Amino acid sequence: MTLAKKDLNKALEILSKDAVVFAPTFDMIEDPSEGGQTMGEKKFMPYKEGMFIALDGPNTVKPPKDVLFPNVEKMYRYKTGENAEIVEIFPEDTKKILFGIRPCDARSIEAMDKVFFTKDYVDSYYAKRRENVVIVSMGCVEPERTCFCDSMGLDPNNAPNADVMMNVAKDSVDAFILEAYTDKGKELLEQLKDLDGGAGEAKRDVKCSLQINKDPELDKKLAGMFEHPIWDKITKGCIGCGTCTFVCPTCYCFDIDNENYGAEGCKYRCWDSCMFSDYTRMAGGANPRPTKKERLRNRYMHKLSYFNERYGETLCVGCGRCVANCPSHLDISEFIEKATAADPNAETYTDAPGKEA
Amino acid sequence: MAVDHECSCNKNPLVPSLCKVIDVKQETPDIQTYTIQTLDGKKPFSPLPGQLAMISLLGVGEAMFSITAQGEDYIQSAIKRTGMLTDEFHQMQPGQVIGVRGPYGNHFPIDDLKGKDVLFIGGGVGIAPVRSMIRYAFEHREDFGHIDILYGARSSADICFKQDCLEDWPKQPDTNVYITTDVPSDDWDGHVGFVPPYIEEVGFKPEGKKVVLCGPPIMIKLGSASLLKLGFAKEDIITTLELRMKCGIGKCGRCNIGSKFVCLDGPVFTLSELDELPDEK
Amino acid sequence: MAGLTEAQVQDRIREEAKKALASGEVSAVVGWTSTRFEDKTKPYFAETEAECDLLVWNKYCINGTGKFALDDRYPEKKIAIIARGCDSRALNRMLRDKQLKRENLYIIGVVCDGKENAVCEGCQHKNPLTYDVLIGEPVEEQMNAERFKEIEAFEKLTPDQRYEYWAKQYDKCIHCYACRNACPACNCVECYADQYRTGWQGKAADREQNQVYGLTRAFHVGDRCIECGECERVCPMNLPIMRQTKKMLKDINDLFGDYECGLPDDAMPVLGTYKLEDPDEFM
Amino acid sequence: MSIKKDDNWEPKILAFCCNWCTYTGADLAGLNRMKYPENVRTIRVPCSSRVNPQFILRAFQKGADGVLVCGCHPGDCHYATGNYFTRRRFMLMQRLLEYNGIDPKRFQAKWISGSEAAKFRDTVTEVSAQIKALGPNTKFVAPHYDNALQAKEGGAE
Repeated sequence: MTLAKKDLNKALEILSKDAVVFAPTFDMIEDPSEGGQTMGEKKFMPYKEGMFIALDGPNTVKPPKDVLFPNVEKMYRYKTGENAEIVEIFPEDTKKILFGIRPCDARSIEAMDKVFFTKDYVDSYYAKRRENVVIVSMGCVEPERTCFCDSMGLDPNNAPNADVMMNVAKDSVDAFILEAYTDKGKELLEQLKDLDGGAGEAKRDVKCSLQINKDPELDKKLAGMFEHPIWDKITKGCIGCGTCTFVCPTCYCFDIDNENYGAEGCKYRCWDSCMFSDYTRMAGGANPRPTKKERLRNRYMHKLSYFNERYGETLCVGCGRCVANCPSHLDISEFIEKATAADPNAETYTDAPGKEA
Repeated sequence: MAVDHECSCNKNPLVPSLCKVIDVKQETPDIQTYTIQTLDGKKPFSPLPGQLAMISLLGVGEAMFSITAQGEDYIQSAIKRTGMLTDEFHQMQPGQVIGVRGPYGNHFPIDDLKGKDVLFIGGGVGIAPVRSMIRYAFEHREDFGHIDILYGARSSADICFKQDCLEDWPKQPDTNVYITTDVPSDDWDGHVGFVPPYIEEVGFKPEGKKVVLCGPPIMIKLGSASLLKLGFAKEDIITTLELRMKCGIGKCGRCNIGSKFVCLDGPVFTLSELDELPDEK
Repeated sequence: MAGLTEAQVQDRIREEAKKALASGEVSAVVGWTSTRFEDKTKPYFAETEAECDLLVWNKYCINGTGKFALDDRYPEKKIAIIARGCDSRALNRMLRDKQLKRENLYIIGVVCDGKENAVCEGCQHKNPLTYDVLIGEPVEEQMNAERFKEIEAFEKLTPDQRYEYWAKQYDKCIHCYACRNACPACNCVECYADQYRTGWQGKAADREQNQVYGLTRAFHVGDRCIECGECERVCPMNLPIMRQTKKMLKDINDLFGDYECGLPDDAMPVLGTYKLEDPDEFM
Repeated sequence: MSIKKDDNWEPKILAFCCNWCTYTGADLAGLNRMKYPENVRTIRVPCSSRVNPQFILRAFQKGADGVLVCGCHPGDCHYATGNYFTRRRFMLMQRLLEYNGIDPKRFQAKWISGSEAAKFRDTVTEVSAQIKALGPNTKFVAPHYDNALQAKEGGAE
């Protein structure tokens, strides 16, 4: 179906009647000392009447993963002492529409599905949220300079696992072409049929701005490079914060902790970062990953090699968020190129040209 | 050593069920064994030897422990005091209500061990997971060949499961028990010295024998070196690992070694399996 | 700018870096190198002579280099740091806090001309304050008359406006600790926030825990802040972190006299000392 | 947002009292049967400089409506100089909290010696009245998890 750009808010209005619609927008914060509002970050927020929807431009700072896998998820509450009890807390049972997520973020949900649904155990919280979510993916309009998803095997114009795929129309920049991929998607388009402007062709010719040279077998190559000297070199500039993991759409690691209120309390899980010292430190102080070198190595290996071995796909979707937000301007795409070029059996490693040992 | 886990689609695997501690036994100054039952006096679940349980003290925290023994209506876990959480565990009295979920992880390869001689080696509280297999072997004594048990503790006071190690196990048929302590003491007339040299000193024969080994990381490292020196093959040395775990179901990410998760694909690995994995233990 | 051009400074940096490595006393030179983006550089450890030629100097060299001296607290060899004014103050901060030994450092000072970084506009120390070798002619320092302008404007709001503002800002925080890891005053061997089993800092990134973190950090570094602006620069969620620490500095200036950190003197941090004649409001 | 004023509402006030002076002063007040508001909860600390700024923040989060830190008069510290550090620390803390929207009356520090039972009574009475006038504290209060759950409903953020 064709949806005119001017009807976008109308469409979301209709959709938000029976669902919470998360759409990319800019968060505003009151700062009266600087004369009014300051523009906050671009992020996915529940649709409110008249909300500005930013489908083009740069991607959101935080990925939409927190709709499925919230930063803090209450798991169960408990009472201690004499009247000990455990009461499970279920995620809210409301329909949610993820509107306008990019193909890279859609792919990240596919990866999270694998983690939380397969390998013997199903994660109840994720499953509960997932079944209520409809994905409306928007093909990239103007990729950022840090985007390299097509080098990671994705198509910035198409998200095969979306329920509805949306692209700019081929013949008009003021219209979108929507196509349902699933039954959930068909249902959604049915709701919008009054706004349908007829059939049309989608513009699907966007290419990523960053084309990187990646070894198609990089996962296997890296598996043999655990002790490679490249790790010493590339991890030196890291400051060991958790930015890359929290802005990453596919980072799914979590921690479980509790909060007490007297004799009652609540167990929650929250995002955790493999870049923190606490992540692997055991009682008594031993830590298998004591410095940033081991931690960053584990992160890159997880994204580019371990996950392939376990689930058969690369965990990095090339969204470029970590590249854009790293305080030290470290760049996973640069690492991919360096690792592709490196001699896996080298004894030493240097960045200097022509000096590869 | 993969294992099929029960499908838990119908139950939330991250929520524990309430159980109570019916008995607390002080094994050594810093190790206690807890006997755990459901609130209505049943066995929480039936683990295979080597499997793990996530035990939580509500309001304090939870951690993964090996299940050291089980009976008709209970499971047992031995916990060493090493940090804040285990300090709190050591305050527990019989009757304490705790949360338990599990069993998690794979188990010792019982079928591979059947019909073979088995050498069990434990160091410190590392005897706890090994004990689950030892007990299984003694309960099914006819399935196994000759059994050797070598256990090392810091001192005579630190010998865990004294009744088993010093009284019961040596009386079992076709069984030799070797106990060593790191330091001598007046009340100890047994062997004194570390586990790895003791392995070589006894000079176990590798033919037809499998080894189950657990202890502190350094003991596993040096102990397996000693075993390799004696001619044991890496496939025949089975060990069980410990890393920080949170979820127990292979989701939360932290207990990975390479692409394997200790809580799901482990904790039991053979040395040859570990060789395939990155050196990050 | 008078004196050396950007390219000349870059050549001098490479030259000094090579000299330092050639001396055999230095294990690595920490500076900046280019990235695939023209307007971004990244911190870089040059460990061989050839790698020294990858060091760059341009207006995008905005990352602090000082904090990397803490990566190895017990180094076998010295570490050379290419230090702008703020980096030298960062090193002074860590030296003053007894986290570093001067003899483990080789400081290549570079007179800075201000970078593409908002905080550089108010910079009061473009010349490195501590160095072993200096590149460039020292420039005349400008005092920043508007050092606390933003704070004064914010103080004028009503308490509720201020609370709402901060609460919304802390809602954004994702607990990545980038501000802490980039901050030269955050040099504790182990941060209280990493000792989460003690209960000081919960792990959840909700408003409550973020407020604890934000205010604790502000108070802890407030009297030792060198105003390098790294915390704000690295924050992926763009929290105005300096607005808290600068408030502390402003009050310190008001209450206890002129005060600036990271200078090469032995002055104790304000909260680590006292004077008998301090003002007293608690009678 | 407004809070309905409940006339029977009594503030919760947390007082950190130095063992060597104010705590004795409070004791003396009790011995002398002096009457002071019972809404003050006292925590004995070895020195007023033992009070970490985080204690104050946590107190507000866990539901205190006001926090009072009491120590020896400058010059009288049992450990010679502890309260000089207290003085600097809490002058700054008070300002930082005010900057973050907390009324400075909600967090106060006072010097009260072991013999000043009457001063203890007067201080506590005054602080209690001030905070009662301000009403319940709503800032920095951690929501109970039930509320937290509801607030989170609606998804991201």
